[in-house]
Amino acid sequence: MSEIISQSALRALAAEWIAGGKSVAGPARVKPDLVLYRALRSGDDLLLEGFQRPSNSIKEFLFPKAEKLYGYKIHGNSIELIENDSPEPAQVIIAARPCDAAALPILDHVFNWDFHDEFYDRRRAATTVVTLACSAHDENCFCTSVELDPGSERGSDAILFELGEGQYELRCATEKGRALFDGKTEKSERTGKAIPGPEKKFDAQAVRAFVTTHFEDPFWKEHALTCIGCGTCAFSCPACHCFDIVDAGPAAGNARVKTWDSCQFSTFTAHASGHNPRPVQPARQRQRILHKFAIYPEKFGEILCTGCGNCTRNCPVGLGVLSVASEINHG
Amino acid sequence: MSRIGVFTCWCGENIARTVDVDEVAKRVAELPGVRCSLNYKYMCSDPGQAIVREKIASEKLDGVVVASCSPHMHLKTFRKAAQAAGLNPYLVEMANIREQCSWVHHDRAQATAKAIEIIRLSVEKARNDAALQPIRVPVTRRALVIGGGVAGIQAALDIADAGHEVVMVEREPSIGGKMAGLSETFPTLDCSQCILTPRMVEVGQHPRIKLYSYSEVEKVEGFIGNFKITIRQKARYVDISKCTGCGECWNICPLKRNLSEFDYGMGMRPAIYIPFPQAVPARPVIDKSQCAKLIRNGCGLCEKKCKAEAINFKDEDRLVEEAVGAVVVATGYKLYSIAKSQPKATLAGYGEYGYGKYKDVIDSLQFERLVSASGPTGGVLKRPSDGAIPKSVVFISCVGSRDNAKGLPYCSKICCMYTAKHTMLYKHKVHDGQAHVFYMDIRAGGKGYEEFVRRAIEQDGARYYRGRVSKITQEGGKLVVRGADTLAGMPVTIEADMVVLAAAMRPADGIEELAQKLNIGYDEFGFLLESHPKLRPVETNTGGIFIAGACHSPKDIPEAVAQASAAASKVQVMLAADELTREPEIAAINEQTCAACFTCVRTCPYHAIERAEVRTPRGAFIKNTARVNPGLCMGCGTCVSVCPSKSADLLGFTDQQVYAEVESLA
Amino acid sequence: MNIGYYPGCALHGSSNDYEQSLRACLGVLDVQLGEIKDWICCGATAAHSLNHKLSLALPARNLAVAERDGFKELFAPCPLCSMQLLKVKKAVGDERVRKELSEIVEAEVRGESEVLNLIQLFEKVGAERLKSAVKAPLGSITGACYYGCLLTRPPDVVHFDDFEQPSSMEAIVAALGAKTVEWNYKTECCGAGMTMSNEDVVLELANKILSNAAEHGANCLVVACPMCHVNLDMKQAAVERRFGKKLGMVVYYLSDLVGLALGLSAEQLGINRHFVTQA
Amino acid sequence: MSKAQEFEPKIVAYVCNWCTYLGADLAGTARLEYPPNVRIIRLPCTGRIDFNLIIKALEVGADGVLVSGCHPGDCHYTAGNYHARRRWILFRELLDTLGVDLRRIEFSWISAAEGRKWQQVVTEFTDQTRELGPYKELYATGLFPDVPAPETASPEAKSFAAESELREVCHKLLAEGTVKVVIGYGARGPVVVTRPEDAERLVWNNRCFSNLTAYLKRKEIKALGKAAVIVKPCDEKSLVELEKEAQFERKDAHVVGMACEGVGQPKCAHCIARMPRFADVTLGVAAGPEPQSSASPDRFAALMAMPPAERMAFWTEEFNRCVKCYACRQVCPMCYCERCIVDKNRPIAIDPAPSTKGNFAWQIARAFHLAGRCVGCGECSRACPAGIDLALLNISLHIAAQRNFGYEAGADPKAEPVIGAYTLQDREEFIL
Repeated sequence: MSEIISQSALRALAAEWIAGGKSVAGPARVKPDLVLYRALRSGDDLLLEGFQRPSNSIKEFLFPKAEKLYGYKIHGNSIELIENDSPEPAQVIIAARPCDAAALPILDHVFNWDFHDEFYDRRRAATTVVTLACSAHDENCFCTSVELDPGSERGSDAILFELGEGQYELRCATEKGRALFDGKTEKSERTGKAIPGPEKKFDAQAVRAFVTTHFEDPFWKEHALTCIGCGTCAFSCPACHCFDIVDAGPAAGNARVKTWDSCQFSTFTAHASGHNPRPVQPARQRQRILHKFAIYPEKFGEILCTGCGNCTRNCPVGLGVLSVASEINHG
Repeated sequence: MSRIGVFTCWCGENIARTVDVDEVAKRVAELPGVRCSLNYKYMCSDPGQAIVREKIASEKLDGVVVASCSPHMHLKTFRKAAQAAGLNPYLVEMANIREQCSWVHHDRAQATAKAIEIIRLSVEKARNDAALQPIRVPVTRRALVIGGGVAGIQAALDIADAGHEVVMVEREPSIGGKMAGLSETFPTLDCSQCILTPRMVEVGQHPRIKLYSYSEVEKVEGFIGNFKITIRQKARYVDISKCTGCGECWNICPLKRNLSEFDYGMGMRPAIYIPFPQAVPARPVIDKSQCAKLIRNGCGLCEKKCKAEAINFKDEDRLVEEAVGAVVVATGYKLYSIAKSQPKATLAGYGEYGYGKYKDVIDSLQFERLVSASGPTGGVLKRPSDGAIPKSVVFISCVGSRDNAKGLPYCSKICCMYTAKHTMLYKHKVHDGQAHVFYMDIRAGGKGYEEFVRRAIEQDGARYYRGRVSKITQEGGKLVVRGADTLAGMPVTIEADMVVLAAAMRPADGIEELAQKLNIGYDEFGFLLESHPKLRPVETNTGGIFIAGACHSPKDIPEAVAQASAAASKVQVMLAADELTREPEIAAINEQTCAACFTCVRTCPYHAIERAEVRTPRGAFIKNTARVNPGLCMGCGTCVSVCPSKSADLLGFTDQQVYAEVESLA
Repeated sequence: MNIGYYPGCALHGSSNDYEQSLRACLGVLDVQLGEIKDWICCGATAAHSLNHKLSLALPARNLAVAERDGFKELFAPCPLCSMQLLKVKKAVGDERVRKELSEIVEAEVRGESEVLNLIQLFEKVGAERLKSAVKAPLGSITGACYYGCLLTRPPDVVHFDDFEQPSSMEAIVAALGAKTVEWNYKTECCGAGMTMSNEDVVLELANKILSNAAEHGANCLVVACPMCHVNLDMKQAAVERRFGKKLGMVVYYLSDLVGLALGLSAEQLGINRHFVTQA
Repeated sequence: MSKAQEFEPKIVAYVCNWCTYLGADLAGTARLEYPPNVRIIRLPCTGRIDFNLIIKALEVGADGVLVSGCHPGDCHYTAGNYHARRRWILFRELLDTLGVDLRRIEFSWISAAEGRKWQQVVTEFTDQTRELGPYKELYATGLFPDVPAPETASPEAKSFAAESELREVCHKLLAEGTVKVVIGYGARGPVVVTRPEDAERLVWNNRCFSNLTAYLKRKEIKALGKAAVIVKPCDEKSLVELEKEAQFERKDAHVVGMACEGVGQPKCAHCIARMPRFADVTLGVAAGPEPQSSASPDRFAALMAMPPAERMAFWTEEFNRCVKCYACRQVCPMCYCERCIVDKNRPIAIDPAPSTKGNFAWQIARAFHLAGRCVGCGECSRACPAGIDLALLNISLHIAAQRNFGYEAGADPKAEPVIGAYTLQDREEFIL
């Protein structure tokens, strides 16, 4: 016995949520060749097929690219801080990819291991993630190389499997998920399943072994020479979570703001003294791989990568985890 | 958090009338970084400044904002006050709540609100001010004086007598300028040459004055204290080092019928000549447009005759360089040319006076020559047409002056006086003659001036008509002058033998070009601009360059001389030390972040930024960079705007300060 | 050469002798005068003192008509008329004024065609051409060229010659083989404006002009303005009576002299219809 | 009108110290009244008035910005105002492309003697701004106008004939030690080859998008020694500008020019370059002859056809997607500053957070810094992960530089760069 829901019903439901004051995010076509997760304006905005995956990730709905931590006012010689404790509206992320959803537990760790990031947690609590299992993969997908697969339910509150003819099988993984769909589905005999994942493209353990032992290896210098040092990989990665804290001056309303940061920026670890422990791009590339395959796993026991392939898809010069990792593996 | 003191001024009623200064002081006290805020009747007064000094000390202020008038008025005043109290003067800002607030608004509430915002803006700037140290620049302790008229002579002698070397450049073959050509001077009627020529000789013989006659300033490089002047010595075809000035050459020269520039065409001179007997240097020059040898390789008598072998027909212009620390511009004036067609469209000329058509209509300088003892007529007043003694002469003042329709709007200032003088000189020479004067107003402000004019009228019987002349025609042998006597309210017709036009004073030819070379300002008429009409009357806006005499505005001799001495004293102050201090509000480049695109180098109007290299103490190359020459930078900040990496900044107006100002308006 | 022709009131009335003279001598020089259709008064004497807009609109219409008919040049033998037309040309430099005038006169005022006075017309023909065309050089004539007030004034409107010391007419007369004198009243007022209202002034002024010309050795006056002609020719007898002197100063239109030099007769040129004629 | 009654505009005036500030003082001395809305910020010279300041004023909520200085010829610093005028010409074009209402930003020449003009300009500008009302349209979002997105084909790789020749040449260059390193294209994207045998990794096909000259600025590449760089005719132009800006010397690099066979990028549609002009060696044959004139791209025309308010809405939508990953900056061969203006945090000229204002300020700065320098390689648009067609801004300034100063970046090594130069004839009909 399974429960199914049609595309139209799904759109209607999305519309209903929006009408009900929920903010609903999902894939939408922004340009002929650009699909992004973004706040949906209507049920019809929701894009369910005809693309590999959005070029961004769902992390921005829990870990925004810019988030006001607090505002401040200056009176005479004293400073008044204005806390930002506005309650988060309930939010649904629909048709997330498994490789996006799977990144949420990773973020949960980071934002809660020593210090609890109230902003993140508030959002997380208010968010329900409805995943859509993959029905295709491309040359850049490599979830199977990082212990995931196109049907993974990790991080999802509910997951949809395509049945064809615009029908989906719905499996609720959490109460949150259940609450969303109660009474909105039909019973059925049909069950869906994700497509088989892409063939394994590299051995994560081997990569980990390499990066921990080849810190000074010329490899880094060689392959990283073409990295131009932008933040595309990190910013389109579902799991990258480094942030910077900047002061937005009066023009931006006197606030202290948390913004995304990227280990590929030359300023990432620049010290006030002018010293920079990672003075050149190879060191920064190494850092990214090292963090994903060694440092994070050491701390939290899992790889800081879900194999979505966004970094490679978006990289202006064709680098990204897949390129580097497979190079490490197959020389 | 900074400790800014805000001092709001009432300026008596000027500010307090429209701005609620108590409210301002109260509200300002709450602004970020403000330590104390108070107001006072006259901040610029001694007690007012005392308050500022006291607060700086007692409140340990690290910044001061004076909310009063324009910084152009009193910024220096309060910077001095701050310095006296031990605060770096560049930590003082002014909030202009008078010129730009209380004086231009009447609604008290609005004006008060605006005043507060203006002050907030200044406080924000002050909070980001940095202590600056004045820049020291080495000084070449020599001066250049451009122009050898009475003003230039006075300035040169003053500076030289003070012990500094002076380089004087005079365009004409001799120094002396216009004054050398005058007959007598008002209001004393003493002989112009008698008082001037001794001074000229002094210049010629002064051990510390280097005279370049018949020369012009070709090029000016460098900056205050460190100018490099290129001088063009025009070919004079006479080697003045050999020439003894014996006069054989100009006596033997067969081409004697050339109009004399010095006599304004009233007399003649040879092709090789000294402009006038007392010329300094008393060395001749050959007019190459007239000399038969130079035109068609004929004659050459002078060369044969010259025992000193000083004649050199192969002579050419020479360029020489002089290093000086200061420059005095004293290029003097010329007369408004009355001839029909004027270079400038606004000057329509005075065809109705028939100048250039009737020989006996002349201008005032020509008249000076005709009555001058050293003049072409040996001081006997003969009219140009037929040499007859004119029994009736009409003097017309304001020819070109005070005439918006076809002349110049300004008053030439000296014409009333010299016209009165002319009537006297005339009367003294032609006892049975009658002088008539047409005038607009008589402007005789000056010591003994009014009395002088009265004398002309009462003792020497000059007839004054308040009115203009509409037309001069020639009938029979007479010049029929038709004009109006507006006081009598009737037309006047005078049959005169000669007419003298008091033409307006204009800056000498080429003044604009010179001003551009020196990079100093000039007004629409070409008169040079002083830095401040009242408080800095002899300075220009370009450091190290001063002005004296009629190149600045119409002046009589005493004024020109006074201004020359003033300029000279300014120069002496400058040359008193081996180095001088300059305002530190100049550009600075962060050489670490400079991308070395050198856009600033291309942009800088003063070529004050140069390409440079950053090297290790050991001299190893690190990177290229742009670098500012603090001696040259004038602080316009154009480099800041074109610098993509924002490595260029302008001290005193840093991005940090300006952004703070704008953001205070958020 | 086909030139637009604006006669103005005078040439079809009091001064038709002037027109006769023009047509005669221009005929010989084969300059065709294309009289512009239904031209109107230029408003010279009165309009400007009553209504500025009107004083522009009246000549503006004439100019517009001429331009509509495609005349690149418009010849106005009366200096008052030509000055009025030039006033329009100046005014329409301002686009708003141009539009407004065009609306008022219901025709596009472009202000592009060139306005010519009599002297300029002959300048167009060219001194050389005149010289070569001369059949009967005017050796016996010593003329005092009289410009009057409006040929050269106001300078910033008419931009013609030197308004205080003009000499263009002399050049043409010289080309005809006649002599001219340098005298003093070339540009003085002849009092035309007061011909009817205040004869005393007119006679006074006319006397000065005529006498000064005589004193400088002229045996005739040359004018290029119908008004001047009226005052100096028609009023000459009255002047002689008033000041008890004999002047007998023939007053020629410039075109008269040109005509004579080209070999036309006084009758053909209408000179016989002047008041003062050769004794 | 009622709006006028309740709304009082905020006006920021940047004025020069020697003319307009004194003019304003004179207005005071002469007691010439004007509205109290204006806040004067005194700078030494219009030359000092940076476009960032104008943007900042808008950011702090100014409804109108007035910029004023000495008349041409009057500049206290002789030429500051000429340089300013030239920048204003270009800056206004950029603002117009962004859909900023140009009536909100007024430029004027007011001398120290023109107190009355100051009064008049301020009064009129204040009244006009009051009429226009609060500047709500700025950063306005909500409308979703469409500008045709560029066709970004990423076709199947199809090698060009010259590929093998290219490999040979590069092999030789490395083998003979002419260069230490070759910057070229590999299967996935740019590659840096140091060993002769690795020359085999080089490809030359229809997917060779990148402008490799961008690598010349990178330390770690410089460190390797003399480089051979493979350039397409379009990329080559950046070398011309880089040389003018002292960032590149021919002796430092061996330029391997490839005749262009097209890489199916948006820029190709309006590119006329087919053959390299300055290369040390040129390989391959161009596909087709050089077109004579380059049409400005349709999508730019479409953008400019919109009413300004819609353009503004369009860009707001676009920039809202910007995540400040700086890919646009990093791929740009002309962006070589070691410390970018956005990384300067004292003062913060540009809000570093990817906020709407911050993104506008950033993209304006990026585009304007490229004014008259951008050679139109289109890498910024291609690299943007948010699909923002950034090249449109550069195109607007490219056209502006051509139209106003007859300057085309990358065309003529001798031509004087647009910024840092001026002529007395530069247009100023927009200046009061």
